[in-house]
Amino acid sequence: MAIKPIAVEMDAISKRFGGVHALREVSLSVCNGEIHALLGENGAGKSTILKILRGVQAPDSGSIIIGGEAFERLSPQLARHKGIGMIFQEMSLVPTLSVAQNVFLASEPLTSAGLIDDRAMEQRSAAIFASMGVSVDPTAMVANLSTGQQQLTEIAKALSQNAEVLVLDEPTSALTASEVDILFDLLRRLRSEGKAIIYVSHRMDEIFRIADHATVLRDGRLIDSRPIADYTLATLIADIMGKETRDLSEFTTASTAQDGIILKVEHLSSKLRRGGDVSFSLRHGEVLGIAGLLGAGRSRLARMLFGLEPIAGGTITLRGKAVSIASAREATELGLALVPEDRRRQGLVLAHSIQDNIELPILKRLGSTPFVDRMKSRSTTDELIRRLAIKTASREAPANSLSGGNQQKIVIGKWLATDPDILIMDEPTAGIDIGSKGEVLRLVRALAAEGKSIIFISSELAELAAVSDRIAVMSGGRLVETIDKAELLNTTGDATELRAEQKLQLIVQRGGNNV
Amino acid sequence: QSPDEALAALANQTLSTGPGGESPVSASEITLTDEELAEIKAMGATAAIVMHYGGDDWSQAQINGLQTQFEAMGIEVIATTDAGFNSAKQVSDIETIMAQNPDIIVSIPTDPTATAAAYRQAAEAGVKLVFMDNVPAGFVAGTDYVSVVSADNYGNGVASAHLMAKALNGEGQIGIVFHAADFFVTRQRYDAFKATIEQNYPNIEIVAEQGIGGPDFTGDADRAASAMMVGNADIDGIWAVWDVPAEGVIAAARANGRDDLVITTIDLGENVAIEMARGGFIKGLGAQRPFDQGVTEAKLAGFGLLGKDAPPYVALPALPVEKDNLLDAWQTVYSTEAPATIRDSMN
Amino acid sequence: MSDTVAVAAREAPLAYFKRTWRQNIIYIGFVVVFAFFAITLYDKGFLAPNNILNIARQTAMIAVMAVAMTLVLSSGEIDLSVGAVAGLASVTTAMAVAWGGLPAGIAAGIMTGITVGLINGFLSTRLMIPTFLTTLAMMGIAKGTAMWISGTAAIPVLDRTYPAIFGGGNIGPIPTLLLWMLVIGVIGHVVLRRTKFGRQVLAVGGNVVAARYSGINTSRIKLWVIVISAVTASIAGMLYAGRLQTGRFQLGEGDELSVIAAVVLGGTSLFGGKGTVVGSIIGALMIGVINNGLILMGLEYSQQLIARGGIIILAVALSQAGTRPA
Amino acid sequence: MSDTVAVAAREAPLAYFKRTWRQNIIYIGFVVVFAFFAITLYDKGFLAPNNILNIARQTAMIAVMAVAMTLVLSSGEIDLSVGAVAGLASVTTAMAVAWGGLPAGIAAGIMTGITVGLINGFLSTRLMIPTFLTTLAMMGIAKGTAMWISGTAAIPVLDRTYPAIFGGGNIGPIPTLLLWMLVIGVIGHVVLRRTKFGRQVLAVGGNVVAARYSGINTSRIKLWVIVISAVTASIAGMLYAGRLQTGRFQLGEGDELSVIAAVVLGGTSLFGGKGTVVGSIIGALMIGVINNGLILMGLEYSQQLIARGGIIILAVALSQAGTRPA
Ligand SMILES: Nc1ncnc2c1ncn2[C@@H]1O[C@H](COP(=O)(O)OP(=O)(O)OP(=O)(O)O)[C@@H](O)[C@H]1O
Ligand SMILES: Nc1ncnc2c1ncn2[C@@H]1O[C@H](COP(=O)(O)OP(=O)(O)OP(=O)(O)O)[C@@H](O)[C@H]1O
Ligand SMILES: [Mg+2]
Ligand SMILES: [Mg+2]
Repeated sequence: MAIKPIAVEMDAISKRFGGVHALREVSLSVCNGEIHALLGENGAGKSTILKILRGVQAPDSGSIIIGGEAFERLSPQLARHKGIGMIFQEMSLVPTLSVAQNVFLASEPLTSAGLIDDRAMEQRSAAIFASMGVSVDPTAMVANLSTGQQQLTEIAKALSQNAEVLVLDEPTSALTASEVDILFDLLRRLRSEGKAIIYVSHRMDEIFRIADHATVLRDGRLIDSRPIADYTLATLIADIMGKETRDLSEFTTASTAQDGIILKVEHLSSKLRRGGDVSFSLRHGEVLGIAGLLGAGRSRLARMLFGLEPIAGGTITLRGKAVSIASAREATELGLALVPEDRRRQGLVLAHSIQDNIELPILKRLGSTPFVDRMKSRSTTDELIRRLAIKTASREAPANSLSGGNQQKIVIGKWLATDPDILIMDEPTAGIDIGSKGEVLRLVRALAAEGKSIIFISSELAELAAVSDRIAVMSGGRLVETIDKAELLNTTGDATELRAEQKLQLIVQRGGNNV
Repeated sequence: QSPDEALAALANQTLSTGPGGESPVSASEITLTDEELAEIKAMGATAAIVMHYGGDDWSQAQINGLQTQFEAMGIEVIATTDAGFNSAKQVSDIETIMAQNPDIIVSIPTDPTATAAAYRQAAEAGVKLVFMDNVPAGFVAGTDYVSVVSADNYGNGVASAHLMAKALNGEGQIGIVFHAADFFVTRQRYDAFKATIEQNYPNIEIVAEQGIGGPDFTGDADRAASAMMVGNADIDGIWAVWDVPAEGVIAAARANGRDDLVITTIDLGENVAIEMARGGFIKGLGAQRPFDQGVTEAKLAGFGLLGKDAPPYVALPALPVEKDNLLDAWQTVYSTEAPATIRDSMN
Repeated sequence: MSDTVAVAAREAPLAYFKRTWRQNIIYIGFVVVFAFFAITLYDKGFLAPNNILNIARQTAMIAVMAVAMTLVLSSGEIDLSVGAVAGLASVTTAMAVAWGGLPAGIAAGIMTGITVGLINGFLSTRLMIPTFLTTLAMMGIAKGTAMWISGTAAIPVLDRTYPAIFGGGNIGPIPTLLLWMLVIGVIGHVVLRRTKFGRQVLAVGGNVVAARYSGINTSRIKLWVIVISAVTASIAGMLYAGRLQTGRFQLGEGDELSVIAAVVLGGTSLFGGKGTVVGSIIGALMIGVINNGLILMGLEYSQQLIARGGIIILAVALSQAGTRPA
Repeated sequence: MSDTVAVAAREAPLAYFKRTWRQNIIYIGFVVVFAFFAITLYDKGFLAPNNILNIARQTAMIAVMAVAMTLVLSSGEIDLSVGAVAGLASVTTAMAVAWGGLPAGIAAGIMTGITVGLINGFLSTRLMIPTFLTTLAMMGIAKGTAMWISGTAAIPVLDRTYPAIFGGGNIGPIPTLLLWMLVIGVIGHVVLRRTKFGRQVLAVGGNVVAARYSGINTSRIKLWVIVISAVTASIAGMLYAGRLQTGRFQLGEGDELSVIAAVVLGGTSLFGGKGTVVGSIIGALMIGVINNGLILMGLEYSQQLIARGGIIILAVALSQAGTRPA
């Protein structure tokens, strides 16, 4: 294809955080009219270099060339002025403002009187969401949005600025296939308009669907940068991980489900959302996957089971006894654990160290005295850091100094440490790299093998299909259908995950439609 | 002239002069005949008490005196306010009270200038004003207000000075803890004490002075006095501008193990009285007669109601108090017997 | 903080009603308190036009400062120096009037605010000292300066026009203080709700990182907010000076608490990101009404204190329930 | 807030030093201030053992309350009623001593704290009223009650042992006040740093939602913290009563600001999640040293106010830079 003009070029960028070399002489150049994938394991330096491009962090050395103009560093204002728009990995919305107000933050439409025109703002953001084919209430306060809705808001925000260079740092980690499709259509359109797009994701299938070019970082070093066509899934993963790693497609599992039913849920519905109706039963050693469109009520179900959302009706029977779970504390005492969906809001005390975060749910077990058994806590922490390959120098590092994926690993580790009978995981693999993802899924299966039961909520159907014994499909707060893994695999002759995945997709969509 | 003679002289003379330089009339001359009383009772008048600050025994005794006498005169007290030394609040209080248009306001201005306008309004609305100790700027006795009753703060300052000198046998080093705000009453005491020491007692040297701002006057005085004792190892006495700070000075003396320190002050609070009774740090103090003062003010308000012309400036002489006359003094000041706490401490 | 607000997106109408009802109950609370006094104190002249105007007069300075404080809290900062600054401004303006008449007085008052504001702002945005500490220190510095230059004495304002403009006089039946309160209130409301600046203030207070990422110059915004607060405080000081025809260091002493109370009472979050100027003014008026009513009731000062606390809690118990951050 | 804390995982020793140096500079700041006075006031007896003990005595109550306030702020709450509660406790304890001797006195003092604490806690955790408002209202209620039951008079403490235990006497050369300060300080430090309760307090303050999701009973934790604060305040009140051999409603008036100042000065965040008891005590001592030094210098009251503000800013300018929750 013809040589496209270069939109931005980053040359030999280095960045250190204290002792951590986040970036070592990394160069990156992105052309107009191309979708450029930036790949790498957790903590590779992706977000850092992109933040530098967006001007919110300053490089220690190196230069940034935009439209032939070279800069030592950019400021957020300058970068914006130069037409760089970005969706940050960590939700960067103002929770106390409305969706519309966030979409147009710092570029509000004004009335003739020079005052902010909130109505115009709401109409225009409504229009944007309509053009994206998603439903988000522009007047809703962001603090009240689900993670997915927040991500859609971020996307709308970035689009509203119609940037020349659009940076998307893991925009889909909380989105389901259908929103991803919508997003991809938008991106293709922008590409055809000659915009330059930088795209970060740990979902390999997405990369091959959308990207033209791929640049791979590892440990803050530039590993390689080539057209996507030069890569196969295997070689790409090898580049990212620095070693041969099996990807999900080889991830076959035999069901470890036993007969004994540990949890039975009947006609469960939430006080905060009418018309819910969830019934299912969970057996020892079973992994129950939960699929659904955005807003299907999956996280809500998780919260209800974990005593975080008031229940309007229905019964929960645990180990044969009917229970009412009024708080997370009661839930934990009953042997439940919830890896929540939103790591920053619900999962972590960001300013506190990894160890402090991991301690929280297990304080009771850290010694019988009122005092915290630091030794025990340390060993637990180190064990988890090792087991989940959390990239950090010390357990004392504050959680918010870690990369997004590594933060997510802390949340998982924090709840693994409680060693629950029933582990509820809400989008546990959001933002963690392909290697660690396999590790997590393997962990889940291992737990199941030990006879633990897992409820696995995920928007990424591939992993869902891979890890689950059964998959429940939710829609509009109701559990509409439960499919056996076996069905998914064996109905057609040769069973490949992709097929299973597609089938699942169809079912989910149908579930969505018959509301 | 020895301290004792000076003190004796004080007992039946008033050193303060009125705002317009009027020479004081003794409170004992303010009386109402039974007819007058009856006449006032018939009026069913209402009164409001507007204080500058309510947080000490003095104000309470003052208010008691007023309430007692007003009751005797069949006058209803419809409001009592406390400005906490804040002129803005006092102005608001006056305005608010005016909504009930009372016939009488008895008050002590936190600040003669700042509050003048508000009092002026009241005066023009026909309210009979009686003041304690001080009058608003530009007010004319007889036309703007009925009269002002002063506790002879100057005299008390003098008394406390002589008492200090007496306790020190006329020589030594002393410190002063004064009120770091331009408030008429406290300023007078300070001036009087200082002047008296400097003029009458050449061998007494004022080695330290420290102002205190409040609101925690006890704590401030404590810090100030402690520093004085540290800074001047052989300081013999400390004067505090009223009894609340004096308690801080006592605490400081105690803490610094200066059992020989002499403290004199003004106002006969219960704590300082106890301390004095015990033969503690407080060797003497100049007492005001807040109860009588209140009674007198109430009577003068009666004068106002009757249109009977009142002396512009009434004063109650200072009352020097030492351990010997403590119990009688208490009787005089509060017109009740001294509480057991004091009596028991006497021996 | 506000991340913790946890409310359903598609919530039931009932739930929605409950929520908003609670947010707005400060107004209801105000009405209730007012009605209560209006009835119990009917014969005591609570409703007398003049008393109503008194309440306005007595509340004006607090309300004026509350408007700016709303911005300050919305931006996630705090200003403890307002009371002392008002006192200082009352002194400087009074001295300047005595020296050079009206214009000098006004200039001096405003300059006081600008100077203090710039110092507070510089210390907080450049040296990164929490505003709690800068403004606390400034509280002492301002009070000390006021005492010092005035020799703790009251400075009379003899000029006739000054009081007429600032807080003294009336225009027709309406006290100028009331006008000041309304004008500044309206300006404040528009600034916070309808201007880019106001929006950025809320953004900074709501999530400073997101604000910076969105290209907002966060420290400039904070600097401005702090300066505005100090200038407004100095205006309040000038109003004190006009009302009392006196400048004195004690004027405004302790107001910072009443002001912040009014603002929080009005429904503004101490943690930033969320503020309502109208609420703040209602909050201030509510405190004013309570003070006024309790005095008219003829309660002793001690009883007034207790009752005020109780009433405030009662009013807020309803108003804040559910809406408070966690 | 915390999004902005940017600390390296594996950082160079230098960087580490720089960071901790800044966090700990309150200590350095304290040393500097102390040294400054030690030199300039050498001849004025600043270093005299007695003066040092005076500073300790005068700071003890603030320091004691600062210990509990550290917990309160760490949990993301605030308590404005401590000063008034101390005053109230000084009155109740003094009255009880007069009535039933030592045991009655102690019981009365502590009960005062527990009652106030439970009220504050209930209003804040059940009715969801922000502690800023509950404790502000309680400030008035406590003061009013103290004035009321004491008739605004001072209640003498004639009992001899009471002062000996509470704040009055010495044990050997050491004032009991100093012991109280140390004991409560050590307990507070251990509770916050080493116990599960302390960890939960910090978690609640750091991110209340995450804390709830982690199975912590957040409102129970807050209730406890609020009660502890009130009880500690009442102990401070008993110390006042012992030291002055008097119960009086003004005791402790205005202390809330000094206490919070000491805590923030010590490096505890007003926004929760981060607290250090030792820092708070140093902060309190620093304020005490400044007050004492400035008086010894013989400055006028007004100049003291100015100087204190200046010194505090100077000390913090270094200490807070970089570490503040922007
Ligand atoms: N504010 C910070 N303070 C200290 N270290 C940081 C900070 N931000 C990033 N780092 C470190 O820089 C490295 C790169 O982080 P970055 O967020 O760029 O990784 P990433 O490639 O985005 O990872 P992920 O895929 O998980 O998002 C990580 O080791 C991280 O710990
Ligand atoms: N702890 C909570 N309590 C009540 N509501 C919450 C809580 N957390 C989030 N919400 C709100 O509930 C609404 C639904 O969000 P949620 O993600 O639970 O929807 P969902 O239907 O479960 O979506 P999904 O099926 O994609 O998980 C959102 O507005 C969200 O902000
Ligand atoms: Mg990242
Ligand atoms: Mg979800």
